[in-house]
This record gives sequence, structure tokens and C-alpha cells, in this order.
Amino acid sequence: MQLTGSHTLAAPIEKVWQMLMDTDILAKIVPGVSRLEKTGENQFEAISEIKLGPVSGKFSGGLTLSDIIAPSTFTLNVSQNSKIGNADASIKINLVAVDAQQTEISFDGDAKLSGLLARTGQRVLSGVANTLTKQFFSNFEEEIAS
Amino acid sequence: MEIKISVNVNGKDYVREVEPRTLLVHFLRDTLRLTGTHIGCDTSSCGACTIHVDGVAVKSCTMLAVQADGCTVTTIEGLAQGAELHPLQEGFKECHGLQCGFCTPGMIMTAADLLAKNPSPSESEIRHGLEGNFCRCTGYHNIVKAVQYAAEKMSNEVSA
Amino acid sequence: MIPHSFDYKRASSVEEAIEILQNGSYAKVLGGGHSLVPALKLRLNAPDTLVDVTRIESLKGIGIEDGTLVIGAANTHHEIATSADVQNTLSFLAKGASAIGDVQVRNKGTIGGSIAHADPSADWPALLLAADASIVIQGADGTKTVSAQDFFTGFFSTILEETDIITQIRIPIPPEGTKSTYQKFVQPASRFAIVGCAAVKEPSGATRVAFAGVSDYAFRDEAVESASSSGASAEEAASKAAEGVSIMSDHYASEDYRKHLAKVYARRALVEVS
Amino acid sequence: MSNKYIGKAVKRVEDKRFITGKGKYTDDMILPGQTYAYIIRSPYAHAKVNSIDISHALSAEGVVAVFTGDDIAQSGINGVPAGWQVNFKNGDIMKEPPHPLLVGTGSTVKHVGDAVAVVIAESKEIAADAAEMVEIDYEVFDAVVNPADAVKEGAPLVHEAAPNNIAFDWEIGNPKAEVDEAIANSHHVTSLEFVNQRMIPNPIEPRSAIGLYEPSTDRYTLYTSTQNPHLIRLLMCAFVLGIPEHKVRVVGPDVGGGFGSKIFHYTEEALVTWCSKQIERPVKWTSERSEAFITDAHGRDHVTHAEMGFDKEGNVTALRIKTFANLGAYLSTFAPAVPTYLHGTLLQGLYTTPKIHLDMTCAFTHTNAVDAYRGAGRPEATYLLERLMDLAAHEMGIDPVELRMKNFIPPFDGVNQPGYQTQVALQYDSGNYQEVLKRGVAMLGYEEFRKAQAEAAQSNKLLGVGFSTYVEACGIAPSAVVGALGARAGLYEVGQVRVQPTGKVSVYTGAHSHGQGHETTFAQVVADKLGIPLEDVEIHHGDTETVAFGMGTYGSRSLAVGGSAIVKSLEKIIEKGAKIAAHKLEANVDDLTFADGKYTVNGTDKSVAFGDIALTAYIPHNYPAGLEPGLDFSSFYDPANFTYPFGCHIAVVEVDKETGKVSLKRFIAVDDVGNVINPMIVDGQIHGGLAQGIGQALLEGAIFDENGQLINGSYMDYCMPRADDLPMFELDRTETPCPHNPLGVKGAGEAGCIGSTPAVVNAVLDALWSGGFGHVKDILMPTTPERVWRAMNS
Repeated sequence: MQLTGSHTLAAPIEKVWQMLMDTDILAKIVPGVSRLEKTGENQFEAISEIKLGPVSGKFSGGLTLSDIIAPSTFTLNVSQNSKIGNADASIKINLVAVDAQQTEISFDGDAKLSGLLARTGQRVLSGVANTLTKQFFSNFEEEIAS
Repeated sequence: MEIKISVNVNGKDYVREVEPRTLLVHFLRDTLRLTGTHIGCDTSSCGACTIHVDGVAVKSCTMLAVQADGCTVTTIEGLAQGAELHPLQEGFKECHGLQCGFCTPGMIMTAADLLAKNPSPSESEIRHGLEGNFCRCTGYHNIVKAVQYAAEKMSNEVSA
Repeated sequence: MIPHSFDYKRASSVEEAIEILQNGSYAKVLGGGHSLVPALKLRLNAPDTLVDVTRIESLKGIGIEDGTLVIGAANTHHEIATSADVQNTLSFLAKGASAIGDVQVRNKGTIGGSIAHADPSADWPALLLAADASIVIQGADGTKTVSAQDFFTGFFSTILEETDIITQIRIPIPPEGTKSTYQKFVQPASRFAIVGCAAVKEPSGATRVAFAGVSDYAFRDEAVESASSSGASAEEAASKAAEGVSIMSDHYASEDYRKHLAKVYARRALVEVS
Repeated sequence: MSNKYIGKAVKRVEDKRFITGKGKYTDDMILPGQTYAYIIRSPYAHAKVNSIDISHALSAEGVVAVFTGDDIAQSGINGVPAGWQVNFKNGDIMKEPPHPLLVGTGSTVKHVGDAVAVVIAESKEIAADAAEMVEIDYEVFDAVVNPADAVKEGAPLVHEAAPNNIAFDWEIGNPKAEVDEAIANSHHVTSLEFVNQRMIPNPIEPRSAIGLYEPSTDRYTLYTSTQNPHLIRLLMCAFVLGIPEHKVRVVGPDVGGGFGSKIFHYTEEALVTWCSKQIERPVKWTSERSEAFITDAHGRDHVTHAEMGFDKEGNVTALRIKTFANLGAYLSTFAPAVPTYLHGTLLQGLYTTPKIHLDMTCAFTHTNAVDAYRGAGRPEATYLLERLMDLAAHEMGIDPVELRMKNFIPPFDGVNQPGYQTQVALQYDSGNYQEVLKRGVAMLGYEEFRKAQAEAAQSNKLLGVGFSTYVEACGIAPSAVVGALGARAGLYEVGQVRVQPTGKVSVYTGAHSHGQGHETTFAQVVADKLGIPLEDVEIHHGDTETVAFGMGTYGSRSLAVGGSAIVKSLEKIIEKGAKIAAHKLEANVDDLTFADGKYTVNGTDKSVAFGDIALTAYIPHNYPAGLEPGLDFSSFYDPANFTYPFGCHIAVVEVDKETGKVSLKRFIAVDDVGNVINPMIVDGQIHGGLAQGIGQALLEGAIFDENGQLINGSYMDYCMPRADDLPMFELDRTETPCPHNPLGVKGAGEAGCIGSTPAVVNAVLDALWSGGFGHVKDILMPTTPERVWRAMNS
């Protein structure tokens, strides 16, 4: 499942970067994540709950940040397991300052699904990706506004 | 927690305790041991489990047994009138409308619903009417003929 | 395929159903079950309680009230497809209903269940959008009526709260001479719409066009509508279809092919109603 | 012999139970004390099992046992074996890494669905719930799914023991250099790169198996949905569990379709048998459909580059092929034979091609095992030849019918003219290829069609016609031949005829119907041969306890091989009966004629009925001296050759120019399956084969993503033909008898699936050509609307 998107946020690049590096905020803006606990340097244990139409599943697993170059880029690695299948995603996130008050955030990655999710979910997968993307940005915007 | 249901199946009343999650098809097959209703898929796609609930064709794999409480159910075992086959059963045999026989009960029950709604369907209406049932053996050719055979026979019976 | 364990409650009134929904820790409404039960079997979902609303008499009944076609939320696709009231007033809804799934699904699946589920490829959302329908919702705080436009909010998403029950679908009967159609390009395995295009054209020329299967959720295509309403040819109006929306893709139909199909089906629908 | 039944459309005797819901399929059975198995399967295509924690599941109420691969390994159980051995070109033995029943800790799973643990419980609900409590930690690796990619340097390795993922390479035909030269010297060369996509057989009955161990007798019974009970017993006892065969009974009850996928010995069969011994209770496992998608053996999956050379006149000069065949993660029972002996040997087709060479590489990938699926190797050969033939005709501006006629092998009946020796090992028995094509073209109304097509070309609905002619090798097969080819079993068949004292007849056959109607067809043969009513004959099959031995049903072999075995026994019955009759009639055996159910002294009206002979055989009070009582014979029939059915298939399609959607308007099939015992059943077999072949052309095909996930693993996504996807079929037949078996029959089960696929694809391409889109070559199957649309808009 391809995960790509970009969006311009009304905040300076440093602020956007700080928010992304803040575990509590990250937990709020990554769709579905309900808990994020630090287990090591840039390593977290994550619990998420995805409710999308007919599907409602609890996932758990790890989340790590790598290739961190402040304040412009890092890679988010997510590995989430559940009884209905697992999701492993590696997403490269880039920040570019549009101007002093605006930052363009873009990401590009791929999520590997396995199990029943991969086998039976294809019909709606692009919708899932789209929806998660939208949620991510709208969560981010809310967080900036708050 | 189990729930008590009463169902009339093929003319006989049954009162049983079932788990809410028990699918109607499992209730029929495992509890009542009416194994003519088959399971061919997980996604309500194949139609092998088709039965009639209160006179219309439904997929018994997509219904909970508790939902059938108080209902009248007919399965393939209850279609014939005693020793006399239903015209569709006869049609399937006469026209070689079955090979391995696994989809056959569901196919016949769906066709019965079709003929109840449309006693003289065209070929394309028959094909459309059977779109919820997979047959992997016959290529549907003789199934269409079997339904035509039954339609003809039933209309003769009505006019006679 | 065995679902997780759950509790089953059969409600005899909408109020009772709402009460159960309020008390259950994670309760789901069970209508025809044709979206929910497969998900339960595959263990893609595991509610604690199911509230069966299909025997609530007030949720059933198709009729005409003061120029409005009223359909109960628990009416099945088959009942709607074969209703004389529907066929005589808004025939495309009957046609659309008869294109859903297969016979067995139509015998059991309900309109309320379908729109609550809001599958992006389901037929009812597009049909109701094009029909300019309203949806009556009863919840803990009382009853409200919302337009189909406001009802569908996203991918498998509606404005329904977890304790809400859809009770009725209300559709204004259009003026004499209105033409309507539903054109569907099906995925041969699931029989869901790759593209479903519902179109209604009133004698005034006012046109409503809605799509199923194309985007994250059913939508009215305003560009096509305004072009057609202002007299553009079917070809010309259809060429504007599905622009500016995110388009779904899967192994059967990619994004650009789906977009192309949306235009083809918009044209076919508009030709039908011209 | 009277012909009261043979050749007649006798209604099937087995239908009564199926139409009334009284069929008995494996999952219909509940044995006393039965437990339920839930198999936990890998969600990953390639991963190491780091650890398995079964403690929570084991302590759940109602759980009887939980086993892992470690338990299996500790009891010294081998994996399931392949039934064929094919060697590398250089003579090395094929790589046959073990296929364990459960993958143990520290080992790697090799496809999504590979089994890791089994939970056994008092109910299927408990088993499913407890399965969720088993915690398995995997380390995930990259996977490879395409056979041509798998053999490249650096591809993820499926088995350490198979470098470059090559199971074996193989070649057949004329020396490569001769073929290269012939291609180089050709006037025209048509070349084609294509994929014969992976198909999922999808019988509507999912597989099911019940293992029953009885400690009191130390005996095992396995009920399983199989096409092949005796072979399952042999493989499971001798190669997997190491238990003596005489202690094991395998029963294949009613089987809900197979299409090849239920020939093979699957791990679950051995697993439930082993588990039942451990817990001393019956253990049932029934596949769920989503489980079937990732555990049943799939079919086809070739990546091919083929070239066909022609001279100036359009005569084929040479055929050169390079194919990569996907065998999946493990070698399934028949798998090595499918892309080789059942494929390479059919590349002569119906043509006089003087030089042929196939270079085959068979690869392991991180996918389900691939094995025989209806036609097995022959559909791939036919697709290759017939796509090339139609494309070449278009390229050279020759009519596709004319080009085929020009290159057909001349008619030969195998009696007055010898069989036809191909360049690829086989000798065809008899054939008249011109006749089937001629008839098909007449049924089509070719000239009128081309006129209609020209008119349609101006519209949005293009018309196309596609031709396909085929010859297949059925009735597998002579044991000596298949043994030389690497089969690890004989391929004879067993037929026992037991005449009861009252003259009623019980027949035991090693063939095993899963929809083919053996109970009717075989009874027709027996009734006619003995001159008795059909109702007096009962056919028994599918139980190793009652049937002496058997090789099962596949490869369109039941009547040609199994029927012939019965005929051999009938001949022995009649011969022995004659001795008894001669004694009773006080005549010489040589003076007797057996016809219409009685022995008559030639030239007299003195006769004795078959029923009287039967009674005398069992109450031998007045009986020939030295003759054993009883009338019961068993025969092992080993055929002299394969049989070679052939035919012509013609598809007419309509292509929506705007959407690319293909509608099949007509399908004409003229098949020659040799003599026909029951035309109704033969037609039914053809119909079913056509639907599957058409399904491959238009709708079906497994799609794996690069991680080895099957992404269309449900009926919501895997498209199979439904009733409204198909037209009524137009069938005709010719009957060219098989010269070497007693019934003259050739086999009908796979014909429809072999000829139809290229006919449909050729028709789609013909439609595109008529619409001005040129000679489209590289369209993939299935020809989905989007693919056709892209072909028109690229």
C-alpha cells in the first residue's frame, strides 16, 4: 500500500519539527495510535486501534524514528501486529519551509500488509490510505491550532 | 451466554439453546444435522448455503441462528413433498444440472426463489437470478436448462 | 468462520435499541447483516453486543406521504426494488436496488444497514444523493432529519453517532417528466460498483449526478451537474466527471481507468435522462 | 454385447442423493468423540519462526492439545513427498526440500499459509478462539514470487538446498542447435512473450480431513476430500508417518469438485492422522475458504518466450520456447511432472512442426505450491501454440483457419495408418484434426461473421472471433513410460467385478468420482457387457478398505484406464461363465455365444441366463470339474499408451470500445474424445471445462504482491465465472476411437479447459484488430476491461 501525500501547515518549520519529535504529539496525530511509550532512543512501543467501517482492530508493536536530520527529514518505521494481520510501514517524511510561517510536509512510503488484511482488504485499501493521510494532516492542523 | 430459539425447519418445530455467534448454517448442519446445506466460502459469495427463511432465499452463512428465532426455514431436505421430488430437483437430474453436487442444494433453493417470483423467466433472467451462486463443475449450461425444465413443468401443473 | 463471542439483543422498539446501544460497551446495530456478519466471521470486528433492529415494525414500510417517498430503514433491497410506489415515482431507485449484490443479498440486506455502513462502492449512497434524499435519525437526544449530502462524511463514515438508529429514508418525489437512471459497472467477483452513476434530470433541466465506487465515499458531482443543468450536451457535461476528487484504485481498476469509466458512465447516464 | 446403455444419455444414478441434500461429504460427518483442529498459519511469505508460545492456548477451557512443528519433528515425522522425480538436464536429481507438516521453531515459513501450529479443541469455536492466544514471533525476510525473478542472482532464497531457487531445469525436443538454425532460416518468425497466469482451482467444497485412531485395534482411518484415496494412503504411510499400510484405511466420501487440486497428498491429511494418535480421539479439520486460497495447490504460472518459424508458404518450420515455471514453495505431489511431461510433450500440437525445442526452468518461490489444475501442462501448451498460430496468421495475412489446415497432421486412425510420432516423445494414437475445425467453422458461419465484424468495427462494440485447436494426452498412463519419466507410482487402474449369487453385480474401481458420474457411466458399461439391467449394477469407489487398489481420478483417465480395468474383469467373468454355461448346456465352450445376458449354443435355441450362471457359481452342486466356485475377478489394467483427444474451439466476443469490457457472445466446441459412453455426461464435462478455461481468459488469476501476499484471496476479489458471465455453449463432436483400449474411449474431463482459453484471448485480439488497434501481442490474462482498454489506448 503506497502512502504518499503532502500538505502545507500553518506553522514554522522548527515548530513542526519539534511537534513531530514530541512523543505525546506524535501519538495524537498518527491516526489510530492510542498509546506510545518510549522504549529506547527514538524507539517506542505503540498501541493503536483502527476503526474503519467494518474493520475494528487493536494493533500493537513498535515505532522507530531513523535517518533523522533536523529539521528537515526523518523516517518513521511502524510495525503493528494484530490477529487479523500485520502492517509494517516505512515512511520518509520531509519538511520544507514555504515561508517563515508555513511548512510543507510531505511523506512517501509503503505499508506492507499481511494476513487476512492483505488477502481480503484490497478492494478498499486505497480508501484506507487516503483516509489515514487525511486524518494525519487534519490531526496535525488541530494540534497546531491548539 | 446461550439464547433459546424456536425455529420451524422443514415443517418441524425445534427449540434449542444457541450461542449468539452461531451462524444459522452451523445450527442447521451441526445441531440439527441437516448437512445438505453446504459452506463454500467466508464472504457470502458462493451461495452454497442458500436456504429459505420465511419463504425467501437467504445465505445461511450470513445469518445468525438467533435471527431465525420464530421463523420458518426450508432447506434442501425439506423441498420434496414426501417421495415426490420438487420440479427443480427433477429438472436438475433430467438436465444433468449437477456434477459434484456440492453447490446443488444452494442452487436449487435459489432457483426456487427465482421461480416463485418469476414463473417463466427468460434465459438471461435465469442467469441473472443465479448470480449469487457459484458452480465450478457445470459451466451453468445445464443448470439453466434445469431451471427452464422446472419452470415449464410448474406452469403445466398450474394450468392442469 | 466463527465470530468472536458477543451478546445478542433483539429490540422491539427504536427506543429500546437506543437504550441498549447506550448501555453496551461496544455495541453494533444489526440490520440485514450483510455487511456486518461477514466482518464478524472474518474477525475483522468484535463488538460486545449486537442489537437486532430488523423486527422493529416502525422501521418498515414503503409509502408516499405528501409528495415524499418514504422507505423504512429496515426495508430490504428486494422490497424496494419491487415496490410499486418506488417503481412509479423514482424508478431508478428500484433499478439501483435490483443491481445490489445478488438475490439472496437483496432478500436480506436493508437500506438502513447499507447506508449506515457507507461502503464507498455500495449503490445506495449514490442513489440517495442523486435522489436528494433525507435520512431520519433517532438518537439519544431525539430525532433529526439530515440530507444525504450531509449524512455521508467520508470513507465508511457517516454522521451517525454510535447510539443512533436510522429510521427512515425520505425522498421528494420529483416533478412529472423527471427522468432518472442508475448505470453500474460491476466488479465481477464482489458485484460492488467499480463505477455507479446515478442521474436525475428534472423537466426544468436541473440535474443531479452522484457516483458510487469512484472515490472514498459517494459524492455528488457538481461540475457535471451544473454543466448539464445549464444545457451542456451529455458528452460535454460528462467530460467534467470525477475531477478534483481522490479516486480509488485496486487490482481490478486503477485510478486513471476508474476516472475514465466515471466519464463514460456519466455520459451514458446523462444520455438516458436527456 | 447389447448396446442398451452405452452411447445413451442415461440419467445419473448418483443424483438422487445430491438433489435431496443427502450427499455425504467429509465435513458432513461428526464422529463420536470428535475434536476440531484449527491450524495457525504464517501471515508472512518468508520468515523465521523465532518462538511459539502455546501456554495460554493450552490452558484455555475446552482445548485438548496444541502441537507445534517441534512436536512433529520430535516424533521423527518426515514432510510430505513429491510423487514424481524429474532430473536436471545434467542428470542431477531434482531438489526436493522437505515440506513439513508444521514449521518448527528456528525454521522458516516459505509461503503465506505455511502451517506453524495446530490447536485441537472440543468445538470449532473453542479452537478458533484459542488459536488467537498462540503467540508467534517471526523475523520477516524478503520474498520472491515470480519464477523468472526467483532464478536471478541475489533473489531471496526459498530453500538453502536449492541454489538460485532452481528445483530443476529440463529440456525436450530436437537438439537446440537444429532448432536455432531452423528458426534462423525461417521466412517469418512470430514471437511472443507471455504469462500463463496462476489459477486457483477453487472446488466449491473446501478441503476437509478427519483422522481417527483406534487404540483397541491400533488402526487408523482418514476421511478426506480427495480424488485419490489409495495414493494418499501410500504416500502418507510410506513416506510421511511411517505407519504400516494395512493398518490404515483412507476414505474419500462424496467429493465436491477437485479439478486437480484434490489429487495431492496435503500436509493436513497427515497432520490430523498424527494428531488423532496423540490424543486418541478423532480430529477434524475443515478448510475455510480464505484458508483454501493460501493452502490449496494452485495451477499454471508460466513465464514464457516462444518463437514459431514459418516458410514462405506458411508452413511451420520450427518452434523454440524458453519457459520459467513456478512450482511454489514446496514440490507438491504431481508438480514436477506438470511443466515437463504433461507440457513439453504436447508442444507438437496438431501440427507437423519438424523442429521443436523447449528449455524449461522450474523455480521455487514464496507462494503456494503449484500443481496440476484441470488440464495440467496441456492448457499451457495449447495456449502457447494457439496464440502463436493466430498471431502468425494475422502477421502473415493468412486466414487463421487456413494456416491451421495447412499445418495439420493428416488424418490417421492408428489402425490402418500408424500413430503419429511427435518430435517431443509421444506417439499420438489417432486423429482427424481437419474434421473438427471444418465442423466448427461451419457452425460459426464464418463468412457471415466476418461481414458482421466489418460492420461492427464502425461502432462502439467490436466483434472478434478466436480459433483454437488442440490435442491433449489423457488417460495417464502406461506405467513403464511414466516410470521412465520419473513417476514414483504406477499409473494402471484396478477394476474388480463381483457377481453376487443372485446375478447382481458389485463393481470396485480405483478411480474416484468427484463429479464425473462414474456410478452411472461405469454401470452402463457393465450392464451392457453383461446384458443385465443398469439397476443390477452398483459401483463402489473411494475406500481403500473395499477397493483393492487404485490410482484415482485425474488426467481424464477414469474411463480410459479405470473403465478398461473393469472391462478386463468383465471379460474374465464372461469367460469363466462360459465354462459353467458349457457344463450346464452340455456343450463346448467354443460353441457358445454370450449376448443379451445369456449364453447360447450356436445354431440352437438352447441357452442359459447370466443370472443362472451366477447362482451356479456360488452353489456349485452341478459344476465343471476343477473349476473354482465364485464369480469375482479383479484386474489391473495398464494402458499401452496415453489417449489423445482433440478438438476445435471457437469464441465470438464483443468488446466495448469505451470500457474494454469483453462479453462472450458465442462459444463453439467440437471435441473428439473417442467413443462416447454417456453423451450427456461428456457434454457436461465439456461445459465445465469450458467455463474454467474461459474463466482463465477473462476473469481469473491469482495476484501476489511483491511480499508474497495473495491480494485477491477471497471470492470478493478472485473473479470466477458466474451464470451471467457465460452464454449457452454450442457443442458438436466427432468420434475417432482410441485404437488401444477396449472401449475406444479417450477422456473428456479436461478438453474444455484446454482448448477454450486461447480461443477467447484470440477472439479479444481479433476484435481489437478489427477496430484498427493492430496486432496486439502483449495483453495479459485475464483480459480484464482495464487491460483491454489499455491495449486500445496505449
